[in-house]
Amino acid sequence: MSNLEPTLPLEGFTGDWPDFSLVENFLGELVSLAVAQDEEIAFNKAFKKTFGKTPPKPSEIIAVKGGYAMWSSIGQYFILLDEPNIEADRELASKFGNSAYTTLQSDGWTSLDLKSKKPYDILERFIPLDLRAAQIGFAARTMAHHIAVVIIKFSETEFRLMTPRSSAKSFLDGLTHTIENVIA
Amino acid sequence: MRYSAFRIAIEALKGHKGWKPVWRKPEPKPDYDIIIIGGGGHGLATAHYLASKFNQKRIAVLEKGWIGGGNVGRNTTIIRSNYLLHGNEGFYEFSLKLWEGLEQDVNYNAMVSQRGVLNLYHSDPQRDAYARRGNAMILNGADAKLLDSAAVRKMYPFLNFDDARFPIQGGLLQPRGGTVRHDAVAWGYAHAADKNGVDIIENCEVTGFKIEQGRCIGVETTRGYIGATKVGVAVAGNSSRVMAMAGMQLPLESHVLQAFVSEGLKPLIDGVITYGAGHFYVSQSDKGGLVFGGDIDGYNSYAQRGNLPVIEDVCEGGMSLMPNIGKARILRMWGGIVDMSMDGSPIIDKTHIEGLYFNGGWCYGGFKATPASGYAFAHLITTDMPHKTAQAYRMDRFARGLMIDEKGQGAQPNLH
Amino acid sequence: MSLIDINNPLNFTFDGKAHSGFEGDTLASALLRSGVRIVGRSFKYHRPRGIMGAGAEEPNALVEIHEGNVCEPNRRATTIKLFEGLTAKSQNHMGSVNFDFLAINDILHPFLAAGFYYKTFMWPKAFWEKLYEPIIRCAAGLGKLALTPDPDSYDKGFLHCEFLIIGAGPSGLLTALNLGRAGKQVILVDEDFHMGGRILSENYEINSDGGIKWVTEALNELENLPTVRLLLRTTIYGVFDHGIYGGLETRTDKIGAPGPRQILWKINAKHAVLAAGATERPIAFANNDRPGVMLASAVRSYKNRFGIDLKNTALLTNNDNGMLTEANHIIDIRNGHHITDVNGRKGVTSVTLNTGEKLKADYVAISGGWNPNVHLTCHKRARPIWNDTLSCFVPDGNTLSSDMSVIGAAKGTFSTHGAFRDANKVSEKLGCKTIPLPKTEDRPIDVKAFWHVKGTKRAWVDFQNDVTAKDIILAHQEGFSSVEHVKRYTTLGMATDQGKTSNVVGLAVLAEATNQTIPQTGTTIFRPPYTPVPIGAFAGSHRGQHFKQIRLTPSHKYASENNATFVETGYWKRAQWFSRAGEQGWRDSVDREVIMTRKSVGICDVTTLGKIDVQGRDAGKFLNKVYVNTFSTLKVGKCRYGLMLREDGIAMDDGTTARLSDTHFVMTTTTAKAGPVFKHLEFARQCLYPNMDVHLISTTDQWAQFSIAGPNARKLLQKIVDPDFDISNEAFPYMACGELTVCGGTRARLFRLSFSGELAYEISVPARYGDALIREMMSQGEEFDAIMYGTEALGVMRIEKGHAAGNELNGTTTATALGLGGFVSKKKDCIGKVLSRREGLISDDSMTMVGFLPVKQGDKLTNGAHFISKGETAKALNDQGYMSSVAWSPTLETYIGLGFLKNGKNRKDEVLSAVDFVRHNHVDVKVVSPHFVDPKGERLRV
Amino acid sequence: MIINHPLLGPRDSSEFSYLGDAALLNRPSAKSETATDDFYRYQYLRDNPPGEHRELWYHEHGDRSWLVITRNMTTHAITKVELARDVKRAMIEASKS
Repeated sequence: MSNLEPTLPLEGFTGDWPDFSLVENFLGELVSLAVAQDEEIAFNKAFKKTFGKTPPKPSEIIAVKGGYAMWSSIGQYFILLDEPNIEADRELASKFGNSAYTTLQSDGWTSLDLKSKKPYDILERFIPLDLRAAQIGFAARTMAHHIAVVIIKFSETEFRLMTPRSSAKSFLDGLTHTIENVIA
Repeated sequence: MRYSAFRIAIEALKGHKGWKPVWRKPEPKPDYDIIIIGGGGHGLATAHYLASKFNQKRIAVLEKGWIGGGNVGRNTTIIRSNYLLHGNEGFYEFSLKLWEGLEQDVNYNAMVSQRGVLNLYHSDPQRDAYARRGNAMILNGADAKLLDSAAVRKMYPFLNFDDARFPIQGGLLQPRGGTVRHDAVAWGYAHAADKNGVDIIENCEVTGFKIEQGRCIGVETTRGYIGATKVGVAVAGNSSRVMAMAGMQLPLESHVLQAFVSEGLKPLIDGVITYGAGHFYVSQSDKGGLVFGGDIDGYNSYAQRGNLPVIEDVCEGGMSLMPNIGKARILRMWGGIVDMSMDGSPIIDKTHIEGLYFNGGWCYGGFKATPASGYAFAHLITTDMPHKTAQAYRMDRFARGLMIDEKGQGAQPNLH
Repeated sequence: MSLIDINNPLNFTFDGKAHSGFEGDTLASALLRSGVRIVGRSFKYHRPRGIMGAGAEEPNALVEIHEGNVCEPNRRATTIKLFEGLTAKSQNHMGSVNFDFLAINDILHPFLAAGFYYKTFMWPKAFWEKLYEPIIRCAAGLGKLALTPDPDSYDKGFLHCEFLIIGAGPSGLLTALNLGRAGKQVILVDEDFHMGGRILSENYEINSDGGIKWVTEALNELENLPTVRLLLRTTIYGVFDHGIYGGLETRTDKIGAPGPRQILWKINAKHAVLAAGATERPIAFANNDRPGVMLASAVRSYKNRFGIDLKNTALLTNNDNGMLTEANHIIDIRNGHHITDVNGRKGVTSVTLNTGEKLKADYVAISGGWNPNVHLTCHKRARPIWNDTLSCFVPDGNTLSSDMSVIGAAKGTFSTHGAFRDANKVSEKLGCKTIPLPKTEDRPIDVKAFWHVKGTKRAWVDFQNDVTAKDIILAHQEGFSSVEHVKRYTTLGMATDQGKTSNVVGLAVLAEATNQTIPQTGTTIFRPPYTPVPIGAFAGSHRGQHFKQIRLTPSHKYASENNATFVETGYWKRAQWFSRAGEQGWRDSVDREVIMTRKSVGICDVTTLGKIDVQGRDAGKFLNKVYVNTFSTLKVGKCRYGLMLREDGIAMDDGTTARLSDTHFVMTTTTAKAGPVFKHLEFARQCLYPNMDVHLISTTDQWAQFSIAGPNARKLLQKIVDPDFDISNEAFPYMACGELTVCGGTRARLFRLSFSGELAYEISVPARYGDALIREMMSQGEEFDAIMYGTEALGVMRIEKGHAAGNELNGTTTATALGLGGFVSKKKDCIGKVLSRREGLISDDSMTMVGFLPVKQGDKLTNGAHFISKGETAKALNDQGYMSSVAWSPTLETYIGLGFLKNGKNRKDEVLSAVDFVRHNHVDVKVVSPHFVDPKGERLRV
Repeated sequence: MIINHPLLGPRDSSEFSYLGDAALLNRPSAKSETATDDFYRYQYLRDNPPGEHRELWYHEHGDRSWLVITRNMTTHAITKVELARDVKRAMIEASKS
């Protein structure tokens, strides 16, 4: 076992405000899966076998065996795994054989979970997309306060915001500033 | 009619009954020696210098709308000669020298005001790049000073020195840079050209070139055919559209550049300040409005209007540089269409069609170039040789690999 | 029934004097109630000015509110909701507002006609800047801006709806009810702090009851409709492409209130209903700018909404709507009467009529007809058209795009019944059932066009900027006959009210002067913003430290604990150097870092370098296209330096790319170009070679990466890398790479690369272990005196080694100029290859990178100096090149420089002058090889 | 501006960055005898029409796709949005037949 201690980008931030809670969660692992050219059939088969589902459609995140799968760009998916496993990319690579290329992405992102009965009061001041109209299971990459963000709608009260690790502090500053402005 | 304080006093006592039009409204003649297409700053300046310095006669300026309605009337009024590359710097310094004598030359007060142009730097590499530029300016006979942060603070103590994401380390100052009352430049050149017999014909849109055996012999217009021995085109913003009528494809894209004016405020900023860590530059007009701008919108456009992302970007830059301007309100915003060239520098050259000359590609910097552009274009049209300060502005420089790329961004106009 | 709560008095001060008003007042209504007549001075002549309007059109009543760093200039008193403790001041005067010394301008007015300044101040030449302009500038502007940072907070937000209804007067409210009941997603906005529009200011009945009752009921219902959102005090200031509406919501004008002062909303609406009402316009006649001259509609607002009776009023009207105003004297233009002069320098005392009659009056209410508020249709590129019957510009249905409907007074429907009818019509068009039309007045406006009473005295058109009818006529006389010329020459419509009351009158005066109809003369086009918007609101929270994001490296915390000074590198903060006790300045620290690294071992965080995963069967082939050199032949387990060109043949970026497997490459880019290179690669992948099997993903943030350099680098690494992995020189030679584990099983990648010229490696671990790894390495390195070095030492070592970096890859240099021409593969095409062979880029005279040493030992070199051949004058013609990088080399104990020199490769040992005017540093330099340290590259291979 | 992404639906243009004329998809062959001139035209000359314009945008802050957008340069009206990859593939197919 490694004698190096892992650290979370925001050192495990938690924030509680009346009506809102924001928690930096432990992500598990995040692996990107790129479909090899002309290997869609084999890929879909392997995907079904590995995750028990067909791959998600654009703007979609679905629950799969072991976590979630999210469409991230054309021919590319983000797999969010519940359990830590730093070999996840290699293991997935072996399951998909020649049909996909994997890249470990867990450390590139910071993940914040927003829970609230009225999340849109915050989100309409932060995220440019129409999240009220979005379906449950909506996932998209956009910008908030000029910083990249993946926004995921798990339910009408639970959202996840993922943002690049290096700028996570600035992102959190922006988000908490918004929350405080809304509460005021 | 000659303008002076004395004349104003006389007219005031006579109830201003004696003032004559600043320029005549002549009917087009059947033909001219020289036709300049475009009654903007550059076109009118060209006509003025053709008539006054190059002894040309029978000149007309054709304008599709009202004169000065293009970019000379829609810019942020800055003049400066603080370029890095010799292909540019000599030309812009020539321009600045012409600005310095403009009002006496045209007998019209365009309020040339040399209050200093300061470009801020925020990092060592930026400082060194400005040192290289300042030295290039001086090698070309211009003036430049490299200031440290203390010197900048002395000039503008209200800038953000204490809470800046990108702290101000200093600036490159050109004391001779400044501002000019932009509309008055068009009117002044029109006034002077008109006095020398130039026909300024408004509401006369060129709809085609008459080209016979490789030679341009006149233009079709909304007011009929007009013959010409030589035709000069100075229609920046619409260059591609006009030159397409002569069958030419240009190394240009049209882009929209927005500018902003705030409500009138008591004097705050004396000179021109350009932020080095964001897209924002600002000066204050003699009426008190903050005149400011930033980056182009970034996509091809012929619409004289811009969109929100750039407005926000400019104001973010403004607030981060001058955190006291939060409550200054934007009164007007507008967009001008600029010719963005492939290397960010202009073109003043002959075309492959005999008798047809082209002047364009001024990017967002055409205003300050107005006098030299007119002068160099007049020189080219008269002598068929480029003016010594405009020798780099050739059409074939892209094919030959002789780009004049100040920003080093390559053939992508929206990055210049 | 007014909307004033007399049980809720509010104290405020104006020009230092205490006053009180009531909840529901605006500052203007409270001032009127307090009997204040002069509230400011005009821009040019400094004439006394009173309140003229009751809303956003107000040209006169501009005040500063608050003081010190929260001072806000140029606020319209008519749109400030009164609150307890408000302090307000009049502006634009020298002395007090009642005795303004600059009123001398009014006496001098014959000399200050439109455009006078263009004709004088030219002699002597120097006097413009030295004398005239300073005087003009001194008098410029209106209110004062604070010199200290704006302490208020501004927020932004994003809203999405099917229907945006702009204006909550009768037509807007009814439309909202119709659409809201049908369950449509509706946002209803109004700039006022009370919805209801003109209903609040008039006294007609709706459904046989007071209009305000109907408004109250409508609002009650709307507030309870689940799909309707109401935004009060929200101005739609602009319409942008594709249905984006800019809204500015003012939450508070109070100081120290929690939360944002204003919110800038970006509203995406599929359809907009413009119900923005209309603005009454004045008539130009002599001295019509006296305090007490008001718009008739404003007089009614103050009476009906605010409960203020403006006693002894004379009404001048050209239409029936104006007749609604209660007045002591009615002067109806339609009967041939009009006012020829207004008397009373500091406030109306009487008016003189064309009959010669003189009527005593304290107020003059003017109604010159109404201008529909077509502004937002203009933002959508529609051109308003002239309606002769209504005597105003109305929106043109033909040029307005189909995603905006205009109803009510904004369309020229001036009766309340008509407004309701418009609302129902548009609701039906939008697919909703409608409620029965409320019963109310349906009076025709019956207007007779009348603009200007001709005479010898000045008649104001633009009140704030002091543009009179005479000025417009003079402009025409001087040839400024296009509307745009008139505006620019006279400043008509350029004031803070943006010509809301003046543009159409000005156009009409011009039309009279030119003997043309109004439509022949021109139209008035409105550009955003509808009313001025604070710069702070557009900036939102992006100011100060939050202007742009901050990116932190994995070792940031460790570096902060170890006295690092940080430097901005793009958005990154990188350690620039690490100071230690006893060091006198940054140079000491940097020299130590260089010396210690070259002597033993140093570690630098290089995470900021862009990292891109390039995978696929065609990854090698793909890299051949984007790099000048060949990568398809690179062996697994090896790295290669790569140079990338733009398509125009200029160097774009460089870096090393490692091959981890047959189908897997890891590319590094420079820190600055990580984003642009990724975009460029995606362009090549999707737009040029879409059939290649190649996949890209950025892993910059995924891997924490450190450079370990110096003769003891391997020894240190051997303590970190798990023993299963052999990293000896034989097993892991220069340019090797591999995946391995460190510190007891942590996954890692190791690359044997050198930027410093020393034996060096780059090691990367998943970023979660970055902090732990740097601590572990520094602790394991203690026995070697391992140090961390920052970007300065990194820079010094790369200059010593002669590596080109950002200063050299400046977007204008070719591979040849950088001395990297040999890398360009002759066997294959790549992006940029063809155009890199143009004559101007390969001529003998083109610039080449060389090294420079001072001729005189100890002379300081400066970056940005230009080179002049010895004996030549320093001028542009003789310029031979420039210095691009300079460092003090602690290794060689001299300044060293890299730079570009014309025909540099053939000028070795030549002595040149390096001239640096802006730093006053001219030194003689000798041209040398750019490789100052270990030119043969022996040290990095040991 | 709003760009109606073919896969993701309407997105604000601030998520995208602009490159230029879609003719940039048409990279010339380096093997041709006129390669230098072909590349000069490809890299530098633009039609820049006042009306409809096919142009390349990159969804930089979204899914990283390159799009070919048909947009009127005078009104900014967007009439078509395609994936650049598909457009280029079709061009390659067409050049084969």
